[in-house]
Amino acid sequence: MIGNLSSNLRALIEAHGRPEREVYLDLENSGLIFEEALNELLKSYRESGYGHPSITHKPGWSSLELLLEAKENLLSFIKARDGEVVFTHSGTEANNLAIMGLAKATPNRRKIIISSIEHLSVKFPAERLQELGFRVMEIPVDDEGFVNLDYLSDQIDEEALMVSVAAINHEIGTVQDLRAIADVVRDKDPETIIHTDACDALGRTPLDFGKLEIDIASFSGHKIHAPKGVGALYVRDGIKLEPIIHGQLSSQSLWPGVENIPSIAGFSKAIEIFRENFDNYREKMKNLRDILIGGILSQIDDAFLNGPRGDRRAVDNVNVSFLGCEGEALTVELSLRGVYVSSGSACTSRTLEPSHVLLAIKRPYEIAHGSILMKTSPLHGEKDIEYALGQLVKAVERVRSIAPKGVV
Amino acid sequence: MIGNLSSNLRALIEAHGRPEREVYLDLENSGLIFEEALNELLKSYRESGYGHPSITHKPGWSSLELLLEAKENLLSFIKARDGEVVFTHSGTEANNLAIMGLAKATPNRRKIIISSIEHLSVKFPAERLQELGFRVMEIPVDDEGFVNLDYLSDQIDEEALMVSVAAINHEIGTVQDLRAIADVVRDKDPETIIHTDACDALGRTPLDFGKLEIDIASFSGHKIHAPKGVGALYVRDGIKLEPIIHGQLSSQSLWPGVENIPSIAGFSKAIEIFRENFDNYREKMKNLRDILIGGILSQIDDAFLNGPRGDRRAVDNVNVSFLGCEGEALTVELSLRGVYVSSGSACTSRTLEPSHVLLAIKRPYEIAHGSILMKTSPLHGEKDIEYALGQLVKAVERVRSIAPKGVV
Amino acid sequence: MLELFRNPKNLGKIKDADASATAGSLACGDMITIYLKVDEKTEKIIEASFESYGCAANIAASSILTELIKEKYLQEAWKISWKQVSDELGGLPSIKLHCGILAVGALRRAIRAYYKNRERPEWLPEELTPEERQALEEEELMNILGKKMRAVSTKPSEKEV
Amino acid sequence: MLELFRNPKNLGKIKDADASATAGSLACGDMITIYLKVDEKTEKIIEASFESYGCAANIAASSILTELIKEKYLQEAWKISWKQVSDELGGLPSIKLHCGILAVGALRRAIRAYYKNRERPEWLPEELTPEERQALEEEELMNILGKKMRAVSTKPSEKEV
Ligand SMILES: Cc1ncc(COP(=O)(O)O)c(C=O)c1O
Ligand SMILES: Cc1ncc(COP(=O)(O)O)c(C=O)c1O
Repeated sequence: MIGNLSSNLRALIEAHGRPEREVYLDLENSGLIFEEALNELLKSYRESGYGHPSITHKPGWSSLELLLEAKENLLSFIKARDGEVVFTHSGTEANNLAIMGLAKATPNRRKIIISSIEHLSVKFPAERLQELGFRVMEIPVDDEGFVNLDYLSDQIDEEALMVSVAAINHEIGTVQDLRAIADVVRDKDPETIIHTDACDALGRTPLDFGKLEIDIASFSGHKIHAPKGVGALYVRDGIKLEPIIHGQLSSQSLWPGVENIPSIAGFSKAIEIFRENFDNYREKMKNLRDILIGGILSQIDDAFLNGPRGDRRAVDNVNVSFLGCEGEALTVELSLRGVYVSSGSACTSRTLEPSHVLLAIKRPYEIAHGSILMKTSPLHGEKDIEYALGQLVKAVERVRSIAPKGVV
Repeated sequence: MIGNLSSNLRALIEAHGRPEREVYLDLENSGLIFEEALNELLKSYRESGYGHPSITHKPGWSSLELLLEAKENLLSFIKARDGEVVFTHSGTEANNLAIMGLAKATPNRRKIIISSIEHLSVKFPAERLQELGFRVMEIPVDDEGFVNLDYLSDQIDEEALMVSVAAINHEIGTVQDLRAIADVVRDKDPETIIHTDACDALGRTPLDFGKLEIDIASFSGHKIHAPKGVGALYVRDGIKLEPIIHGQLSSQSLWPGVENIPSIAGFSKAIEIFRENFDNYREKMKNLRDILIGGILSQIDDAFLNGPRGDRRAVDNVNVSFLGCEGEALTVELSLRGVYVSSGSACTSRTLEPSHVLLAIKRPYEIAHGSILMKTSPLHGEKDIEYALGQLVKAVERVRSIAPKGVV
Repeated sequence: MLELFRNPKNLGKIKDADASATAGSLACGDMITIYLKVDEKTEKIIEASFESYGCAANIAASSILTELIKEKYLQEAWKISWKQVSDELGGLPSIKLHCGILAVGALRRAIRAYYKNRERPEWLPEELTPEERQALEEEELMNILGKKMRAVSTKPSEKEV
Repeated sequence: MLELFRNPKNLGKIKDADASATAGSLACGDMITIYLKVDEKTEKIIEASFESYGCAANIAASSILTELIKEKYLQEAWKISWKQVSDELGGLPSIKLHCGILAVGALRRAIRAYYKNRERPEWLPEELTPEERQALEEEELMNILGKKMRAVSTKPSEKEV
């Protein structure tokens, strides 16, 4: 973080001038928004969704209508046959509710099983539960991030409260085989609850909760170009959770406080857009992803792709390491060129350790530090990706030129 | 809740037709928004605040700038000399963080003292802590909702972790004497932490945290006509809290997950508007409040004002009970007439008990059930209030006409 | 349902009712009175009406119930369940089911009142039905709560697990 | 600071440097090499330069440090603290302070290197200064972590309190 000081920020921003083009690829950390979703949010603030959905008056009923529609939209997009949707204010909150809410509701089972590459909003709540006497088991993954099913199977017994594995890994794009994971778990103990963090999977891979034996799943609005301030938890019928935040009964007993209806309405719209353009968008993201990955690997020396390839990789995920090219410096260099990406380098995490995901797939530290994460989206065009690629080539060259020689 | 069923909602809404005028007075449950705040949100989504404020690129720095500005704005509006602001996604979350976060950080003190009329987002977290071995003491209030200072004083000792009293009560508008409360607490034990839920106080009464000995305070965006999805916790220097939600380090260690910068930017704008028009707005809200209260008490029989009068009452708060006129039926009748209010009646709370606030000020059940809560705002004009008053007179008459006779 | 709130059918007292009864109370926040005019010979309900202190669903439930029982024999009217009332309204949300129960409770009390000075027919059970019991329980609960509240000491209430 | 990242001063190797040293490592994610050209007689620094593998703050810190020490006596250069480097940059955020520490660590190692085959002056302490120790600790930590990682068994790691 360069200049985390109010006085410098203006200068920092102005120093950028006007780049030829701006391409925002840091969709991992914060999303772009569909203009249609933003309009839905606006309409909701101005016309129909500014009320509290539990109150008996017109703005309340209009808000309730938007809320119920949004729930239906999500349930039908993930093909759930039964179950309930709880809206939180973020994917982080949805994951916390899934894990801590389940542990509160079922305190007699005390083992929580997660993969070693889960998002920190799954990993940290699990670790928090350790302090309260739960045991956390981390299942190792292979070099591409796929969960070791044999080890998973060994861990399941009647002590196991839950298994949590993300449908798609946020950093390296591993598309897990949820079907196989569920089979392994059900086979050993049908009572163990299965949770999947699907924040990065929604819209990127087909989800069929009618067929998949998944009990709980988390989603995040800004990951599908919806407004910020909305996450969701799908909870299958019969699964009991306890709230982890307490307050006024809203229309949702699991997340108190007035629902953010305008953001929820925008989320609902984004779901519709993704559903209607599903194959199309997937094709587009994959195409852009492959242009970017292909270009990087062919034009830049000592560049490594992190995570799997082809159909086992998320359609939007590009994660590459450049040896001898420190990641955070590269994000700054690229920013000056109008290309916005993030890095898994040490500096942002306040420790010397790079991303636990890259370490879990056994990337050496020196490779992990030079990693850059980018995601393609239906909002990008080929020209954007070509521009980004061109700038990336120059930026890596420049950052490497600063480094002590003989490093690569 | 009439027709909590998707299929009926449309019909319900359409049955309203076009009333002569629409007046939204249910500002307790969900706010109206300043157009300027909405524009700020839009600008943030489209131009400068769509990034993640911890990431080192231009959209990240622009987002960080908005975040820091918003913190400064809030700190200066409440005249805090030191301290930090943590943004949550709601006032409910801010209250939960204040109470549960403090209990986690200071587990050796095990007594939590709240008034008997606190918002449920203060009361319920405190009660949740009881299950974990904390003791909760409720300080009684007088018939107008003012905290009994002698009882408060008796409860303070070196076991007392915190005292939590809302600066202004959300239901009956009691403006507490925070200065006196702080003196009583500090006098007995300078280490007891003082929290105030200031969600309803911001913009309605002068707050001077430079002078007041308050350690922690909660705020809510939609209560000052800002976008939804934003709350804030002020934490004085030296006060330690623990996070209650866990995840990725954001720029705020106490509330993980990406900050909702567009809503925060809108909140910041709303603060500016309230600050610039402070005296003006207060005068306006009070004037409208008095027209409404005066009109009701003079034109409707068996109507009672709940809460204090004059300057000891919040400038915007109108809470009245109509004997023999059930509250929820009245909200529906008023909705059909374009006037949107809420009721503290039993039906919304899933129990037979009406509002704990009205019971704490010793209103009989039959009066509590007929209570209606309305709030005036700078967005209302006199014509709005006169229209609402006229409709209220007719609506009460109609609802009473349905009730068994001899009831009043 | 809103239509029934707006223009309730059978609203108001029947002056020369043959039977009437109330369930609920002001303190409960819900109170329904049912009035019946009955043909002495056939035991058919000729006219039925209600008054209600309660939410919109309460009013709608009372209104539809009085519609349902018109021209019915008392024996048939007795059998109407809160479930039927709810169904007629297109399904009451769970939070509002007690409105249907209260309405049926009031009706059954009125039917019992009708037979107070008449011979009890066989179909009329001596024990209270669930709907009547629930009405009674709500009333009693409120009685107790009301007393408790009046007795509220000014001492701080300490709550412990 | 961004300006120094964009157009760093004193970037690159000095071919005929009288002393040079590196602090940090690739594995740490931060690595700075400092080159010095020193006037043998006066012990004044004639030329200073750096190379850096690290974030933008790292590069800016190295750049400003090499500016600061130019034309200074080695004894003066030795006394420059990470605090001064941070101040020169307008205050490094706490998360970036270690960049300043690393830069100073590299400089002090280079000064020590200069005196390796010369007589140690009095002002040069034998024990490591905090900045040098921190650089060393980071390097060692990474060594250990690196080894640990290579040794990572494929057994599921059980974490218990
Ligand atoms: C896999 C995964 N889980 C959870 C989250 C957290 O979602 P949010 O940013 O809405 O808190 C993210 C996004 O950052 C994610 O990628
Ligand atoms: C006094 C008080 N505290 C807390 C809250 C909760 O705030 P929010 O609606 O932002 O969760 C409210 C608002 O409803 C309130 O009036």
